[in-house]
Amino acid sequence: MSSAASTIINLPDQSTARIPKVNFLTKENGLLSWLLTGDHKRIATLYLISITFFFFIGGALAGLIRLELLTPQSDLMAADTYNKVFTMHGVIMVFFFLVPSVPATIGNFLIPLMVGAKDLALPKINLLSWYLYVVAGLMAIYTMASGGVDTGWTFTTPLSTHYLNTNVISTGLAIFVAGFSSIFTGLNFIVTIHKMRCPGMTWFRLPLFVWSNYAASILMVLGTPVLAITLVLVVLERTVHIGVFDPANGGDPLLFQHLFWFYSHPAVYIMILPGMGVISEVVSTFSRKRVFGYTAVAFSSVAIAVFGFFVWAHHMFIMGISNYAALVFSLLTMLVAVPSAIKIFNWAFTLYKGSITFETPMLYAFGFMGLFTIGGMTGVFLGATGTDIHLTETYFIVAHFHFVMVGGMLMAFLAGIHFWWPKWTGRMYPEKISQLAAVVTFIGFNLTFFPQFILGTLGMPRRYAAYPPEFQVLNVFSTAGASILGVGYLLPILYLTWSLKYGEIAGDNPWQATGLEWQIQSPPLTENFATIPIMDHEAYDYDWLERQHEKEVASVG
Amino acid sequence: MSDSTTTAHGALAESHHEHPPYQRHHFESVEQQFDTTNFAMWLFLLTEVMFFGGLFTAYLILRNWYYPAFVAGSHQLNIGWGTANTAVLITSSFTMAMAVWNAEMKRKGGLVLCLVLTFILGLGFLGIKTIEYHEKWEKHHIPGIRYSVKSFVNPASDPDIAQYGDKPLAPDMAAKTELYFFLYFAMTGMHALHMIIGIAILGYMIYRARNDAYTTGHVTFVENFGLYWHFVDIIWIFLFPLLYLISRHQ
Amino acid sequence: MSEPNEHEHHIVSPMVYLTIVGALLVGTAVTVWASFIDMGPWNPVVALAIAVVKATLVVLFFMHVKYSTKLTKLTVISGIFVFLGLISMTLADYISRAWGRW
Amino acid sequence: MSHISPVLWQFLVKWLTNFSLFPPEASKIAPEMDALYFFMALVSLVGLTLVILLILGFSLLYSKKRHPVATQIEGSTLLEATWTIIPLGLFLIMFVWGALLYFRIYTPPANAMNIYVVGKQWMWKAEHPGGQHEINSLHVPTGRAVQLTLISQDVFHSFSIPAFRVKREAIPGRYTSVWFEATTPGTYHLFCTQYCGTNHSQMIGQIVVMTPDDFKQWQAGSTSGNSLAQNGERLFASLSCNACHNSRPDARGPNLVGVYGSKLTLSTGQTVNVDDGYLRNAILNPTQNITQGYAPIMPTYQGQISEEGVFALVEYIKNLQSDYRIQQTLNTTELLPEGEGKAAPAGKTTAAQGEVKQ
Repeated sequence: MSSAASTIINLPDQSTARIPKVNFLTKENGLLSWLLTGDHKRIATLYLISITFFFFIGGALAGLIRLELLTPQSDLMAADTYNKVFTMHGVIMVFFFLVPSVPATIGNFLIPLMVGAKDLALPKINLLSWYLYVVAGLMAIYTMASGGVDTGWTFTTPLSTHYLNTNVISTGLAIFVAGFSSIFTGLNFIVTIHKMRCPGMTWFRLPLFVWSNYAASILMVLGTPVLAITLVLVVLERTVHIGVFDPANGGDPLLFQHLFWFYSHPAVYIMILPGMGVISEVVSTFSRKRVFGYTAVAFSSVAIAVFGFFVWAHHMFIMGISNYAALVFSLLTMLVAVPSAIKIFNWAFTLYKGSITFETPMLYAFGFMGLFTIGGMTGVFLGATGTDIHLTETYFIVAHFHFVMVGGMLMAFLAGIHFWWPKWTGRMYPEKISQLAAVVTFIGFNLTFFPQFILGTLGMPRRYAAYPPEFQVLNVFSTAGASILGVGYLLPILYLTWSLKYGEIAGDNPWQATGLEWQIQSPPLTENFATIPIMDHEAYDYDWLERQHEKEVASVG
Repeated sequence: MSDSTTTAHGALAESHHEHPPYQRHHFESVEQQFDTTNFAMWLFLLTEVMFFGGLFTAYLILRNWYYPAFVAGSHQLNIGWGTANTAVLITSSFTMAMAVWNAEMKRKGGLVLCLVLTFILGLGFLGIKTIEYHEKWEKHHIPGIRYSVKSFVNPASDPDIAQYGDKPLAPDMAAKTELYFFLYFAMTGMHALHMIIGIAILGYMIYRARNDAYTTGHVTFVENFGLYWHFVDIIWIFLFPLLYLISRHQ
Repeated sequence: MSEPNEHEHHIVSPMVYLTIVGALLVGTAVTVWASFIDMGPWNPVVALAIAVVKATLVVLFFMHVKYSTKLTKLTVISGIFVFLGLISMTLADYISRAWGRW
Repeated sequence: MSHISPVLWQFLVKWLTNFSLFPPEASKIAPEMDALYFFMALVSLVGLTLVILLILGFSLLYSKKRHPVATQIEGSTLLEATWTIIPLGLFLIMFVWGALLYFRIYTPPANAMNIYVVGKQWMWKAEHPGGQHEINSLHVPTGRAVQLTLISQDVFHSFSIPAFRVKREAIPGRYTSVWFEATTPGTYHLFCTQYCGTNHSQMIGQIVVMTPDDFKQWQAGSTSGNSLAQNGERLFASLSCNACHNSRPDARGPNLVGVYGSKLTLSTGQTVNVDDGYLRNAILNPTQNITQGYAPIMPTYQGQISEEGVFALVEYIKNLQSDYRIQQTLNTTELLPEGEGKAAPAGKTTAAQGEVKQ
């Protein structure tokens, strides 16, 4: 093969290869076998379908936002419609896409495989968590269908409690339910990682994907309930017209901010940490090298989780928290930025003296590293108290978190989906077009969101349906970029669906990766491993993989 | 492996020779199953701690701001009922602990007895709570729905608090008692909700225990439910002094 | 400290439970009694201290943490840590606001 | 700027501003904010370039074609330490620098001119001490420190002037403040940046920076005749505050002369600094703010005075240097008929002066 030098893809002979007859997809048939399944891989599939659905709803809303902002006047839709659109975009993308995206789909699929277990520790709870997600999603759709909500995804009191008459209660309850879905997922992961590891699987032999999901799960389990109670208090306050957040009756709206951000800041790490895990796996596999500084990367995840709890008030620097508190929270914010920098450099140095190939997941991973660097550094702009004053609540912050969430998390999600697609479905996606999609996404993304940094610096406030005309040029760039980005996201859904039937047979280990999940058939058996594996080597041990191959060749010969 | 023709069940049977019927297939051993669910229960309790954490934070801040209103509001609570309820709940925790012990010792009769006692004590707690809530309704102390500051601006009109000799609160401070009662109902209400859920599960457990479900060595469910029940007890241990016992002297 | 074996299930004797429930009831009585004594700013401190002791007894004995694995202990401690983090860091903002400007 | 050559700085900022890529610098703090901003931008750029160079360089050097077999490397403590300590050091510099800036922006100098601003859905109302009243615009002179005391009468708003690089939330129930010193005359954007409901994007206005002379002229041309303190005085009299707060020996309330800026011991034993925020609290939530030695008899004025009225009272109390004025109000109260007092909250009569922007 001429391309052998530039790729590590190693597929079985297509003329003889078959998808294994017995696998988790085919074991049982019928809708009921899916709806009542306890199999983590099937639940992950259910999750994948449902979050994709919500991603495209959220994406459509994003498209509407960008269209409206094409012109300075609010001409495509009225201001209140625009407010509802960006609120629903935020709610859906944050709670129904980003939070469950990597953990509930890829994490759900992989964590038992990676730790060498037959399933997550609590399969029924896992299924329950999907049902909670669906119920919450239906409530969110009901909210949209019955008039929407226009609080912004941050539910600032007293606006949300006393000044709006849209569907705040149903949205609040939807997020409450979605929160429990996420708690149960996180709880399941922690328990599985602690208690279900196969013999020989010590903590420092775990793939880094497991570490980062572990860290994110801690945040889910301990952070989400605070959001839940906060939303309960908001709903109560709306119902009985008195509550602890209402300044007119002696309550304190800043208390709402404290409680809300106590979850919603760690939520950012819930979203990004699992993505970082994906990047570790991908970068290692496509450079044929152990992740540089494994321990440092593992501990940086945990450090992010621990520090991540105590930085929330940096969302409130200009709201009148005490100067002293601002100082402490700003300092802690600077500290939490360091582990992210550590990770970036470790990934970069994983490439050093590797043997690098550039398949689609790796392209997405490169995109992640560049965009996340920008997103992370601009986070420091906002974490420093002084510059925060000028930049917060403008498009700068919008650009910042889209760089982290879309440029970071979504890139990682796509990297992960492409990377594990052959394991999941047993088939390869078309490589060339997917590489094209990765590049299109990268270009579209930068064109969409980079101008927003400049807009923010100029002072354009976020959540404006209409804006002063001098900001139009940059907004046009942004909208143009958004349309390219839209194409970049539509392509994968097309060719991935296509590949379900027509893709090449992937075989067990098309990437020559070392993880336990790659040593079994694709798609895996319902119980994952015919016999529980015994882990006798480090994670990312490519020499071990080499020896395995030699053994196989020897035994066949 | 990809050419494996063994059915899933075949592979399964190979790895588990024999195991008790309550062991779920993906666990290697009963011990692992017990450890796992036990740990999961603890994690769930952590989320509960944080859930109440938000309420406690709100409570502490407002109590510091509106201390006189919180004192006056607290005096409205019946300390007798409150203490009785604390005793009831602690006793129920004890009977629950004994239930776990009975399950471990495989004594079916003792287990059912203890569970029934716990069930009754839990209902007793809720009964007392209902009496207290009803009292609040009668006295117009339901925030937002049925509220009057009469007892606070004119304490002489309220014989229940005569013993404390409260001075009248100024109207602006008296209005803040509504926040106290909001927190009172939010916190005790949330606690009561946990009790109701617990009692429902207890009912199910009594039914199962009578069918020998927990006295054959499989104590996990009883044990984990015990953790939940004790946790609810702990919340009350904090709610009681925080809500009932603010400055009872004077 | 001797670490109990992970798979050895410790069974607490009913006498221990009985002692604990006695202590808890006494604690309840003490806390009610203490609330009627004027101790100035110490009243809430005493009330909370008693509550903490009671809660600790429940956690250690009724919930078997004293006989549990390190993992369970660590779980309890981390929960308390984050709980206190939420409360103390929020309160820190409120308290330091009164210190005025820099 | 002292950090880099002023010529270069001017060139950079002017150039960027001309291309609408950077907001104009119209306040004293703006160049300092920008210095930190560009420092951060520079660090980010260096960092990003480094990451890109590493990725590109390694990709070229160690692609599978050139380097078919990977060399396994465990890691390097030295390198880990390097990329822990250097970012940490840089972040700490940014933290300290940022904090210094933060404290400057949020700590108004003592001699600042105080303008009161009320945010409501969806407009900004400004009250000048001279009695000038504006809606959705703010006139300020150059070369003079201006402090804004902000409050919202409904939801969270945020008062943002990008050209000055300052922003502060106006929140209900509490005063916040921010200050700036304008340097360049002109008209600049005023935005509400905290999402506040349907017409959030219409809650905009303009900041008109004038030379001191022009500003004096504007002041003279826009005043309603009464200063804010005078409005406060009328309100003080009409609400009968003077019935208790006077200097008579049998007065039931504390004397307010010179109380502003003093340290006060409350009946709870707490000591508080009497500032604008305290005065507002004492008017609206008197029971929590009883001066030691006085009975808690003051009624609350919550719901009876508008935020502008409270501003007028605060301004009046601030300026009380002798009790002569209070004595005067006692006389006027006796002359006023009962009902009239209520109808004269400050600001109501002067609304016409505000320059309403569409």
